[in-house]
Amino acid sequence: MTYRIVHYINQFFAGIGGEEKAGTGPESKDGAIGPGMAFKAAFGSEAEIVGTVICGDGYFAENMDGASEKILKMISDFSPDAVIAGPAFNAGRYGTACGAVSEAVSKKLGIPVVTGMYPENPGVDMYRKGIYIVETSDSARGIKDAVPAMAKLIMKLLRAEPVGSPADEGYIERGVRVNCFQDKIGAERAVDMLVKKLKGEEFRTEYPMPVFDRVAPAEPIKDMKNAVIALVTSGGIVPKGNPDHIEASSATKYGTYSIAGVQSADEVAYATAHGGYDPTYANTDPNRVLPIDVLREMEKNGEFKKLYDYFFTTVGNGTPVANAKKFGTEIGARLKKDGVDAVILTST
Amino acid sequence: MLGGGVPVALFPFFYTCLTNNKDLAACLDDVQLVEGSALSVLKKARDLIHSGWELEANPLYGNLKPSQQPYRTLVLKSKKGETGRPVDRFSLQLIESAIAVYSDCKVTRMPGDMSEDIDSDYRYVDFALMEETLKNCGLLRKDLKRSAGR
Amino acid sequence: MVKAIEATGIAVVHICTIVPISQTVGANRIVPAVAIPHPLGDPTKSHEEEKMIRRAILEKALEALKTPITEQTVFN
Amino acid sequence: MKLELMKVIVKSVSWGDRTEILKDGTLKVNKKELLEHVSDEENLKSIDAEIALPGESVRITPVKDAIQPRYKVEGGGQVFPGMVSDVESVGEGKTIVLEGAAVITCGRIVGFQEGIVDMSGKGAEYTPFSKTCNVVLVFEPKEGIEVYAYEKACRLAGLKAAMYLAKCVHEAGVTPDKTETFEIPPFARSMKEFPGLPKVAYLYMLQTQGLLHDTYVYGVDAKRILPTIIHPNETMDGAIVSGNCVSACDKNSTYVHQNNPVIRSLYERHGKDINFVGVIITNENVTLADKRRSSSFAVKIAKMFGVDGVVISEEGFGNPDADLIMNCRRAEKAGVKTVLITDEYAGRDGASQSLADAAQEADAVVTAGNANMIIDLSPMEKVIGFTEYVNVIAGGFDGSLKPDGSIEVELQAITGATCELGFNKLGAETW
Repeated sequence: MTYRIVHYINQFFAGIGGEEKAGTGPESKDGAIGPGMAFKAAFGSEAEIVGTVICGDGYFAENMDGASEKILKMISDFSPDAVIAGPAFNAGRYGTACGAVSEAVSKKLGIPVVTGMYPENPGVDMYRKGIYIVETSDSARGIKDAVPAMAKLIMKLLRAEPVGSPADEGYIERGVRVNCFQDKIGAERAVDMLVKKLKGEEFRTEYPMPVFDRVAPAEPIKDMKNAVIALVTSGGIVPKGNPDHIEASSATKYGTYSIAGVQSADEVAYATAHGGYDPTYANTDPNRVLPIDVLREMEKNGEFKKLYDYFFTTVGNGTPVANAKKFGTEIGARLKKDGVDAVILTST
Repeated sequence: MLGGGVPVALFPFFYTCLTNNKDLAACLDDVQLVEGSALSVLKKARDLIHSGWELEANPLYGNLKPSQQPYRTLVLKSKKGETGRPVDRFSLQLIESAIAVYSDCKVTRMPGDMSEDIDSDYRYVDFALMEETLKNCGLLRKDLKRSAGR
Repeated sequence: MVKAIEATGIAVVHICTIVPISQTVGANRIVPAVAIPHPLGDPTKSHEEEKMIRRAILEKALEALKTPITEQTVFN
Repeated sequence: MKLELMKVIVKSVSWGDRTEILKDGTLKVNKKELLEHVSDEENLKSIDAEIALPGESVRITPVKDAIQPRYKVEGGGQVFPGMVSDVESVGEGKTIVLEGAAVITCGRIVGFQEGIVDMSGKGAEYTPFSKTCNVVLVFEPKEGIEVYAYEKACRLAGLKAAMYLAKCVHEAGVTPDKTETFEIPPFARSMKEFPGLPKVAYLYMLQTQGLLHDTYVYGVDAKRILPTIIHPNETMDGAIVSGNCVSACDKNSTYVHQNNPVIRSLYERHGKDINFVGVIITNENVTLADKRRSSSFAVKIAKMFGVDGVVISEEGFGNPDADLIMNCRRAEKAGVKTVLITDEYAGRDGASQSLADAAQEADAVVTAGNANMIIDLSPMEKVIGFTEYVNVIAGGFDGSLKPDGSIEVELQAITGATCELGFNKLGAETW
């Protein structure tokens, strides 16, 4: 039989336009477009690209939930057997979109999906755990290698054949531990490793500790008196009534709320949405978590110039790392754009 | 907050025990019997830690999977004569990561889920693993006798 | 979240109760807080005393933001 | 100290009139005499013995311990000191080893006990004891006996049987097939030997959580010891004995203590790449204070040795992960480079965090595999032991019993599958 495949691409690869057209909303076309032609060639008669779903990167980034839903609907309308997204190479927003669409396809449609990205694409860290992301070069010049690798992997998944190691199949590590027999027994491997470590030679740990990846410390604030400071919390303080329904744990969203003119996070207007601790203390005086009262005083004293007009809030309790990272990236981008100099982040 | 705890003359601590193991609870002087799963015991311990108690022993088992052993017993201590103590960060970190491990399990085995002969063995082993600690803390009133005849 | 914000180049100070967790999530400037249910307050104290505690922590936080560092630093 | 292991290669086992080794490598065992020798009427209602050979369609369960038959013919003390022999120190002289043979003890100490040894099929690939010719002792306890007394009775019977077999073979007259010599000089000399080579010790963690999780050193319950120094040769004479019945895949059986592969590997590199100066044993207790005391003390001994590096091996999982990481951290902080051996509990899908603790300093880790991996064990023609565990499996929590009689279980149920002494070739990779 011929498998039905839907291809997801952005406005650029669809030939609609570059950055100026990034606001293009989701649309759906029959058959293959752009890089889809290369996939078509790679699939031969085994699979067919029945449709292409397109969305502008800017549109997707600004309307993630809504866009994702629309795109998913367009994809499922083709009743596909599998989906391929991208490849996105090193395009950050495109990568994030491909990752998000792929994850949604995998979770909600339950059919095989493969995308492709350059390892440093931010979409990789956000989505690698749940989906297969084929490693590509950093620019569209790498399409020649990316297409056959992605096509091969999606065909394997469609045929329900066992998928091999990342090195064998060309996908980026998903962080899944798989047992395998080595050439030597563990004790010999350990002594080999120790000898190398003592000699200062290179060695490879068999179990990398959970990622302690670091971000270099940002430059300090040289002129605090002229600094704009933003307040962020993972302690779940929200306007009373929790208008955005931030979850009490394992949060999937964060809230952005204006505090322009607010002098204190008082118990009348604010409360906690956090489900991980006794909420009494935070509810009696939300300033204990979101210290607006004292920050306003300090602002008045001129200790710093201005408290940024919005605060960002989520619940840190049990929130998946990928979500937290996504929140941080989005919050950071907005603060950067608005010229914020520093962030005070409070956690319980 | 828990009021009691057994004063031990030689040590400046009160000790208390949280468990969902009824056999063990029957052998102790100061104990809070928790209804529910091992995870409930951990969460109850977290409450105590927030009010100033410290863990005496590591909250995870050695060699028994959280999804396997329905029982859990924890010993906590509190310094005598101190109120409003700051939260012990190390205990809190341990209990939070233990809660994370337990919450990660796809299966939660409740007391009584297994047949009685298996369940009673789990209760016995839970007891046995804490026996030494309970003795040292002066909490143990009597030994649990368990027959292996089967 | 801390890391992702700092990745944009904006300095972040993390006020948190469990320092080891903050270290694990990769915060660079860390200021320890009071306790989990009330990181920047203490319900056993009067309102004014509480605000003093809160102010002390926030002043330390501003100090941390002004301090050049090369690695993870806890400002005690 | 110098120890010669006189190895007699055992290629098969069968019952006979006399316990001896035949020229073709068959170990003949007088079953009646063996059973009389290990009988314990006070604690055990019955003991039976069976033979299980590599390749046979046989399943042994629930396995408690595996022991290699050894007997000292020269030098102080006798094998398994403090357990079935006097407390005199061992590790010098000559010891007979029945290589390729094992005594397997099989008894249901607690109802949920796992421990499967399959002599053929898929499961056989994972357990070291599918490759040994096994004399299996099957126990039933006396009515009303306490669990700890039952565990002890099984433990001692297994050790007695192993010593009996080697002793009989020796007394029947035997020429060893090969002799291996192990020697490390006294500290005063060893510290000066091989200038230019890094000094290395082995930090050997013993499971000591409590009943059914214990390890004994010269008969002393290791949870009551302060970390101490032991000569590597002492382990070869059975100075360390397992009383551990829980977590089949990563409990260290007495057999692997006797044949500790870390010690063997360090000996192999001794004088070539490293100067192997000794072994430090430490425990894995439950209280936080005990953990800190032992870790601090063990690393202090390493510092007193002035070693450049240590291999650290774990036993079990869960809270012992905290000991492993603490030992690593403290050693690295003291300037002693570490390599750790552990196994993983990453979930059936391999996506969960493998260890309960972590540290940046732990940058050199060897893994013995993910114990949560699912394996299908095909039905066997014969089962030695008790099938209760299989019934627990049928409860659907730990695995499942399929209609064709095969069992789907986690690797954890297989004896020695993810041995954290690094006994096997199994490892794990990130995919």
